[in-house]
Amino acid sequence: MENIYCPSLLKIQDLTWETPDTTSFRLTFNDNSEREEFFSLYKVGQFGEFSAFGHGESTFCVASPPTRKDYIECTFRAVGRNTKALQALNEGDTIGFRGPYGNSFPIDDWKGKNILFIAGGIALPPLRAVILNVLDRRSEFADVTIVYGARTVSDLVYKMELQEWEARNDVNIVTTVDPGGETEDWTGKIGFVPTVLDEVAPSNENTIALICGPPIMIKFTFPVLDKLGFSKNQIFTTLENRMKCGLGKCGRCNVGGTYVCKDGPVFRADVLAELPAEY
Amino acid sequence: MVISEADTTKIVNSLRVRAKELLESGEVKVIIGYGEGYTKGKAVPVFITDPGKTDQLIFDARCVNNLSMYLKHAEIKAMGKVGIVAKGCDARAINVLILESQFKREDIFILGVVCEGVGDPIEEQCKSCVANTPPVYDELFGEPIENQGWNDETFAKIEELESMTQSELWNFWVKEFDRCIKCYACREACPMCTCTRCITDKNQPQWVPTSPHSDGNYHWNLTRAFHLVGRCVGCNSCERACPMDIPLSLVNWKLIKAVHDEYEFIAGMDAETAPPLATYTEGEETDFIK
Amino acid sequence: MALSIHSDDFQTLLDSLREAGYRCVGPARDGTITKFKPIEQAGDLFLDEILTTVSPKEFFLAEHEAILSYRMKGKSDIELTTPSKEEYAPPTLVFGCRPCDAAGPDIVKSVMTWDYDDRFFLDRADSTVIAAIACVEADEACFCTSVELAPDSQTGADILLIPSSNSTGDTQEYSVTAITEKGRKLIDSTKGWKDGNPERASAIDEVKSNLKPSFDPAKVREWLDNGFDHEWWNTATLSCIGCGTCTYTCPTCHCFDIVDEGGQSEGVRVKNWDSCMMSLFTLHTSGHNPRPLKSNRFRQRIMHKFKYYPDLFERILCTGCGRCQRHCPVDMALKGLLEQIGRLAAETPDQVAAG
Amino acid sequence: MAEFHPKTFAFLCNWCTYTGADLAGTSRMLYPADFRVIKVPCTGRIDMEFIIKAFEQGADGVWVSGCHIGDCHYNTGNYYAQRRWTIFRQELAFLGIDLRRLKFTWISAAEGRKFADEAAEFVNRITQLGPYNEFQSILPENREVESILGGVS
Repeated sequence: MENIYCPSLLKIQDLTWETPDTTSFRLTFNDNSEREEFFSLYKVGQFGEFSAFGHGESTFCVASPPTRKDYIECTFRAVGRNTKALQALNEGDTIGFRGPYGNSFPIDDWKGKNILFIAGGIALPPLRAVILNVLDRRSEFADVTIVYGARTVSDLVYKMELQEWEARNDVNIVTTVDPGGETEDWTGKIGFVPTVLDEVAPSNENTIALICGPPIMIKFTFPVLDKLGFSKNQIFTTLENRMKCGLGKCGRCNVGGTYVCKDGPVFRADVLAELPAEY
Repeated sequence: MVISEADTTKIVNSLRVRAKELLESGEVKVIIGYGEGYTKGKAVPVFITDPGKTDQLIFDARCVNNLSMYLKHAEIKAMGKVGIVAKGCDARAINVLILESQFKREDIFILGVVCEGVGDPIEEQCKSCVANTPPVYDELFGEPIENQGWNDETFAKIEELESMTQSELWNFWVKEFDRCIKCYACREACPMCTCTRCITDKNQPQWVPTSPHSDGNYHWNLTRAFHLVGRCVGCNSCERACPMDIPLSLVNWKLIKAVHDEYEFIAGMDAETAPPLATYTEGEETDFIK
Repeated sequence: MALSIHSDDFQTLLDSLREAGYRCVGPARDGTITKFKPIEQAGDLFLDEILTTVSPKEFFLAEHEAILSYRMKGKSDIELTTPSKEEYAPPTLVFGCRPCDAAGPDIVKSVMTWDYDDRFFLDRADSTVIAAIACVEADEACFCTSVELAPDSQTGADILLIPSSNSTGDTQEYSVTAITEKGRKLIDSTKGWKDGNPERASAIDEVKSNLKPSFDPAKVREWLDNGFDHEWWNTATLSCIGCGTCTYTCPTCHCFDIVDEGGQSEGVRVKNWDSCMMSLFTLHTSGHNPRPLKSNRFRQRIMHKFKYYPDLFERILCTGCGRCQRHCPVDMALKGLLEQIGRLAAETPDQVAAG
Repeated sequence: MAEFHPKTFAFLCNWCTYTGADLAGTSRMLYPADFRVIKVPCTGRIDMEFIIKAFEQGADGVWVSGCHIGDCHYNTGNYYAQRRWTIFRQELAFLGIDLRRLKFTWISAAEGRKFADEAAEFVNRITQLGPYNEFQSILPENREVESILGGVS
């Protein structure tokens, strides 16, 4: 019988420092059949368990889309023991990975719709997979709008990609930093994400909104979306709870009777509203 | 002097009356005391907020738990001023907690009860009670009696162990600790375990292995006892809570005695004297440091 | 053909088990507690207690086990090894547990096969035979009859021994029923079993009739459906001290932790028992805790056992063994709490119906 | 059979004993070097966990040394340390740890000779005692313990 706790081995092909404490890995599978198996299953929004051996496992969303099948990417902030150990690794080093786990964003249902992404700080990575997936299949969707904010300019992740997206004429991107977090050469907006979203005022017509960010941002963004006429079944988000197995066995990530690792991490806002506040 | 049954009834009755007054006047928001347990013959902690329900309160030899551990719970702190029924060991624990700034003296109302010892048969540590009459209270229930004081019997098992060779002791403890399942009931039942994040729950680095293997168990039990040096009031809560019957009190009492022998200190007798490992006196000498 | 076994023949059974390649684990003394330990001598079996201190759960869900070992030659050359079934799941007979303990692994199996198969549990379940002994005694913590089990239920057992009225002092005769093929095979390949159908001890039926269900799990589940935010949780859980005793001694609690133990060159990834009663269980690295209060955690435990698990698998995650009450430092009786919930459910029928 | 070299740790206070070790070195004094020095700011900084962790990493002996009483760079650190070790040693003894494997000294920055002598005494003693098999027998098999030298935060 297969050992469901045994990870695949992935090599760090590329390492990018996003912020002083946040790193992105581009990872390649050591075993090609494992890569093929992964991509036969992987849908955008799913997560995995990433491990530095000797330190443990951490749950991150896969930050690259299923349309890019040579590698997977992840972005994480070094906070705990394992993430610190992962961050201490270099290009060429090997890590462990289990996944893909959980459900996904139903983007096939969104063909022909406008897509609005709202993200704060380190919460862009889970949405980045969707953004890239949508951009890789650009013709299938209508308008794409991205509202992304961070506390300071240096806290913005994917700075290179933000510029690329800005350069495209088929993406409407608005970046913002909290007041006081700007630099002299900052050309984006200054203000909190909910406020900026209010200014941008995207239409709710035929639009799907994806939102991911710190609880405080989410809390103040929902009323804005409401004001803009978005109903809860147009809004999607992705949850994180402490996990160990990712497989529905270890018993800690559930929100009420809903398992984030199996029924999530992606939730539509109206479904989420029905859940108890255990996340 | 032995407390008669009539006196016990008197104590319980006056406790109920006073508790009722305290709740009615709003001076305290909750009374923590003992009531009848679900299991026949067991007394359990009760939390009374309704002045009409103070008749639940009981006090007798079944009231073994050290209630002061609840004073550190967020749920209790959120309720407002607490009235607490305190035996000598509970009151001593309260003294230590006040000394360590866990809460202020004025945040609690102590209903001290004179206690001859708990358990049937009487628990070993009660035979060496140094606080049959609580050292701190707002109001005392029962006539003060003379403290038992340390009894040789309490230390007999410790002396027996100390007469063993180092290897025998090692084997004894490894075997005892091997039963540990890392449920941390010892920690949670202890009034003195106040860390918001226990050292065993810290993993950068992982000081205490969390696994319940021989090493993890030995390390945990060693650390637990050492963190109680000069703080442990010897109430036996940890050992009583241990589902695997590990004789934790032996280690605690060994250290209680060591602290007393070295520094003439007994924890919790007042809320002012600094515990021995948090202070020093000049001119102290040791023979093991060369 | 009816079978029996006499306690005088336990040694014969033990010897033949060894020959047949089985290890036998049974209730034995360990200091002042009783637990399931490897048994070589029939005299070491301690069958007099209503229930052992800990359940035989550890022979299915190890208290602590390696699920993976790693060796690193440098940071890029890593070798992973999964322990072999032979290492962690030797053929085993769990002898003399109570029907409530026998039911444990059977119930837990649902989650261990939920979309993904946990080989460590399943391999052990596969190579383990459970011979349960029906109860002739119960105490006030017992409530198997409230959770669809009984002092002589066959759930999860491969072999059921029913004490007979034929006992003298320390010896006891049992009638034997092979419930599963696995049980039948074990009986066929070992000695000590005899033909015969001794009369069932009347005490079993007395226990059964005295142990009336004290709550209705269906009603409890109905109340829990809407009771998540009920204030009852706050008051009922005040005395909980937040230790993990109830979960660690429970035959169905299966939540675990995964940690790495080791250094730069070699080490193991281990699975340890964990407990929803501890605040660290759900604590995010950010410091945020979805279940910050003990009432939240206690609710999770009851919800998991009597609502979430039944919702998912149509099984109650509880066998009514009562260990959580017996070992609770503050006598938080699960049975009593469920009775309270049962009463709350009865008080608020309209609310429940209205949903 | 290869000569046994014990694995030992020496927790040395930065201001006195570590400087004393420097002096022993610069004075070209000879002493056996079978110990790994871990420099700590003060003996008062040495948590009892350090010692257990050292044994957990397979140490055969642990040596703790700092300023003489009254000479502490922080005035009082070693007073606290002294009290802590007084009780801790008794606990270790009660729990069956071999106290011969633990050594405590006060060595000042000027006592290079004493450092060399005590180091020799320590290493010789532990060498004679041999590997601390008793403690190592409870360590899990096949795993190297997390390094005490890295990851401390």
